[in-house]
Amino acid sequence: MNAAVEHVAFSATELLVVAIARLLADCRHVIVGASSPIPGAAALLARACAGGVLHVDVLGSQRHNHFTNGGVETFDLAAQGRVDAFFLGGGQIDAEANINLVGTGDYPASAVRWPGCFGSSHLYFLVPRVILFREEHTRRVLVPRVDFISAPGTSAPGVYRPGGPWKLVTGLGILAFDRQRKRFALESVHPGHSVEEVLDNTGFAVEVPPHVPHTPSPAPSVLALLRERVRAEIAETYPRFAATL
Amino acid sequence: MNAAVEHVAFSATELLVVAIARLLADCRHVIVGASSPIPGAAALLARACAGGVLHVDVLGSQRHNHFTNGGVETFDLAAQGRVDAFFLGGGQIDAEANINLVGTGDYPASAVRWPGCFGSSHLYFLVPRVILFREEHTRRVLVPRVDFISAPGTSAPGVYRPGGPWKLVTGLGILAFDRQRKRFALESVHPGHSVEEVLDNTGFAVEVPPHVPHTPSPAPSVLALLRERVRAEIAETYPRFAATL
Amino acid sequence: MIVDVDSLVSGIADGTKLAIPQDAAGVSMAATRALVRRGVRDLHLVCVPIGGLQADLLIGAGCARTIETSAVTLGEFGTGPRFAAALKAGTLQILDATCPAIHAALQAGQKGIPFIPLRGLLGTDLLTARPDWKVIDNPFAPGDAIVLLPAIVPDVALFHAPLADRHGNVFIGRQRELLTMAHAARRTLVTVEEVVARDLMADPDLAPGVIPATYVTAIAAAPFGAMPVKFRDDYSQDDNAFLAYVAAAANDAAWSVWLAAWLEEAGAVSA
Amino acid sequence: MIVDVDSLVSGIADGTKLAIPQDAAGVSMAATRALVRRGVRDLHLVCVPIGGLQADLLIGAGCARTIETSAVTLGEFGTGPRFAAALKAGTLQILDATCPAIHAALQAGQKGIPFIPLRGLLGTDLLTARPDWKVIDNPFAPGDAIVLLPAIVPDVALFHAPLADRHGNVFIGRQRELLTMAHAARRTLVTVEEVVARDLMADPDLAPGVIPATYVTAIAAAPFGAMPVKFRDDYSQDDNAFLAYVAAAANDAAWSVWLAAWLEEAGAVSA
Repeated sequence: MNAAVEHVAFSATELLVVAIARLLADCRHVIVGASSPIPGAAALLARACAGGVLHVDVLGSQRHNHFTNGGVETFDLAAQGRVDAFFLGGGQIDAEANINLVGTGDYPASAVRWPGCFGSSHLYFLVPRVILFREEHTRRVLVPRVDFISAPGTSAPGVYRPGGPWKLVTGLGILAFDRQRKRFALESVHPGHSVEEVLDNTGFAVEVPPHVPHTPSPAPSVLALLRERVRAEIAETYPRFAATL
Repeated sequence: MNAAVEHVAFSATELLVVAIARLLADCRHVIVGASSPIPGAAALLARACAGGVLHVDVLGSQRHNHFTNGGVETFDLAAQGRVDAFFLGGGQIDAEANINLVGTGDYPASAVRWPGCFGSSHLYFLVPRVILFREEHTRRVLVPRVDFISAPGTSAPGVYRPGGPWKLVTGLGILAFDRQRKRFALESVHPGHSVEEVLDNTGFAVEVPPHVPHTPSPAPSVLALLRERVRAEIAETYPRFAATL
Repeated sequence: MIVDVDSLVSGIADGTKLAIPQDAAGVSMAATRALVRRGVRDLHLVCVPIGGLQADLLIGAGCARTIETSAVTLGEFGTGPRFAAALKAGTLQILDATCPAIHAALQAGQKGIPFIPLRGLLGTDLLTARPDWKVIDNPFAPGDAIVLLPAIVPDVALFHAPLADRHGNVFIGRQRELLTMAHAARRTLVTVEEVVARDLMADPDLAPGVIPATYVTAIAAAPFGAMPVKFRDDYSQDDNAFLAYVAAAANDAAWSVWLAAWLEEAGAVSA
Repeated sequence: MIVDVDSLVSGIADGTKLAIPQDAAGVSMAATRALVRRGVRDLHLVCVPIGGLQADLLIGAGCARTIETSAVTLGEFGTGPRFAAALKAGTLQILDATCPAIHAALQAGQKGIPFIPLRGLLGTDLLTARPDWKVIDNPFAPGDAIVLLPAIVPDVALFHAPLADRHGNVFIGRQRELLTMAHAARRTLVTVEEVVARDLMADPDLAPGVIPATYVTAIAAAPFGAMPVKFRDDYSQDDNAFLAYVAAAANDAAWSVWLAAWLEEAGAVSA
């Protein structure tokens, strides 16, 4: 309150990158899957902030990918328990954090077909902190019940499952998933958005605590790191994305 | 009969190398295990005679070993069905071609302990032509029944077993194993030895056909190949053995 | 062993179970064109572990009857359009999978074992869609359900690599799944940027990244043979080619025109 | 990450399940001496897939309670003499195995799966001696009996490699089982001939033969650290050292003298 707060303008994308990087602060090893520029930048930013202690592998990168055992290494590494965080998306995500990467309508003749499950049906079980990331926050995406379960949010007792959903980050806010109670709670709303907007655009019930903070704005020093070092690093894999930072 | 036969003196070792190489003539891929100088030289000789069509991997060699997937590759390759011939030894070999690489007496406190099973318990099942090679041909080695079955000579119907024992090569002769009838038959006796000598030194019954030929003497051209090219090639892995050729 | 691209693909008969890599690992678009030109039919594609332009094109050209894959994606250009259309039309059998399942099943093929277990999968609709996958009680820990996958043994593995030598050794660098594919498959066909005179196995620095000749059935030189797909640091994805592909693939008439034009192109694939 | 040899082995507590490679792959005799000096006890040795001088010496020095191996051999010098003596005396628990079983069980550890099937083994006395291996009916082909091996997850993998860099990347070349060991083990300790300044992962030719730093707990420089065991093309086996070892190991009194002398040597292991 006493100190003058320095204000630096930032984009919605920058807010997301910084917010996700914050979630990765105490991880030892983070893997970022294909076609994931924002999580990729976030992981590299977390690494830059951690002073090099954090191992990051960005699939699709040559420089920021240390795998020497082929495509299987991601999954073996996760199954060994060495991966702390991973990102998954979803054409649909439902109230119990089930995700659908396959399509809508009657499988297999899907009305809308998405690419497929990728590694979700395995990694969702094994990585302790799976961050669901989907920029679009609408009732089309956040549905009561997915049409196809690529990976279930929770499992019956007795199922080997050291991992699962941890947070859901969207263009409107951050939700936390409670695995015991099988439901999402609203954790923060991004600046410029409101709790009402989140609820209006979510197709299922979400717990809302009495006070929902705004997702913190990026600190100027972190923004500087993002715009210089991380922007240069992520450009190798996502040149057009880097140009927008 | 008409042509004058050229005579070149050869050692007992050279006879063995050439005799084994002859067995490998129509193979596509032969692997030679550790501590196997005579089979190693034989495989390299067979390759030289085949004009390069035959793949040979000599374990322990850098130059004549093409594996790039570590120690497991030998076994994977055999399980894929790509290996035509492999060599196994045995502290004991019995009438039904069971082999013992573990020891004599009460296991595990063996009276005499040998190194162990190595890959035999797997490869004996998978490689179509396993050549048992043991220079010592005595009743101590060729016993009625082994004390420990590292790998069985035959298996019950229904057991997955594309491979098994094919020949037994010793310092006295060559025996062929009949998997249906579960017994060895004498195929040839090395020059300077007799059928009686073989039978006297074998601890189990062997079928003896009416006429048992001598193992053919090495042709001069083959001996020349062995003493020049193959001797140089095997020297990389077995320098002292090569010096004796 | 060193042949031209047309001879290379002559070994891929109708009905072949054909393993192909993901875009980042080295996709032989040169061989794909030769294969479509020849009019191959009824392929069972095994995408290791996902398919891209190559798979979508083979489906669109009517060459594939079945696809086993964890996804078909053109990256930022979305789901493979001919793949999605074929599924909707019911003209393509899909064996949906998840990346580690394809890797593990291929490793089982490599090891000559009939099956391999995999964690995860329980409670997914994927498991329901794959009756060829079995759930058993872990014999080492009763009460612990686990999925068993049958081994994948492709008839042919087909991919693009940077270098080969005249002995048939192929350098793949860190793209280790190509080695697993070659080990698991009965036959392996490779296009390469360059065939070199030196022995790749003789260089102790390069040898760790080599598939030895034992596993390689035939090799064809095809410079820029992955285009318009990105290939290592050698060349980037041709975005304009992808845009043209996606636009044409959106409807059947435009697609036929695009395909005919692509098949007539003589040189490197420019889509 | 880069430490001295004594610090390196300080991470190997009594009772550790310790994976060690076969001689040809790179054996850390330097770390072995430090370990014996420290008086480690009750090791469970996992030989990948066979043991040599290192295993025999650890047994002879009273450091091992259990050994899981497909053989203990000094090559042309025969069965490991202290290994054979300990078995006869009943002071060593033996888990006899076969090479592909150790490789496969370690690969199961690497893949985080609880077990893996393996062909062969049926009808052997090995199977009788290993009640921890189970025979099941192949769920994909009733009537086809097959052996399941539980995964091996070593506490520590310990080996010797040619190069490491300051980031913790270790170059192993074609000795791929070292990578499997590092993936499967909870911690990996490595001695190397040389620690280099450059980044080994940045060289696209060398990278395929590298274990990335993720898997590597600590590294110590130990030039000639495999002696008297052969190490790649760098140095040959010291036959005189082996002869002296075998002679001393033949009886308990001579062995104690040999061991005390060996432990007092300061520099590279010359046995």
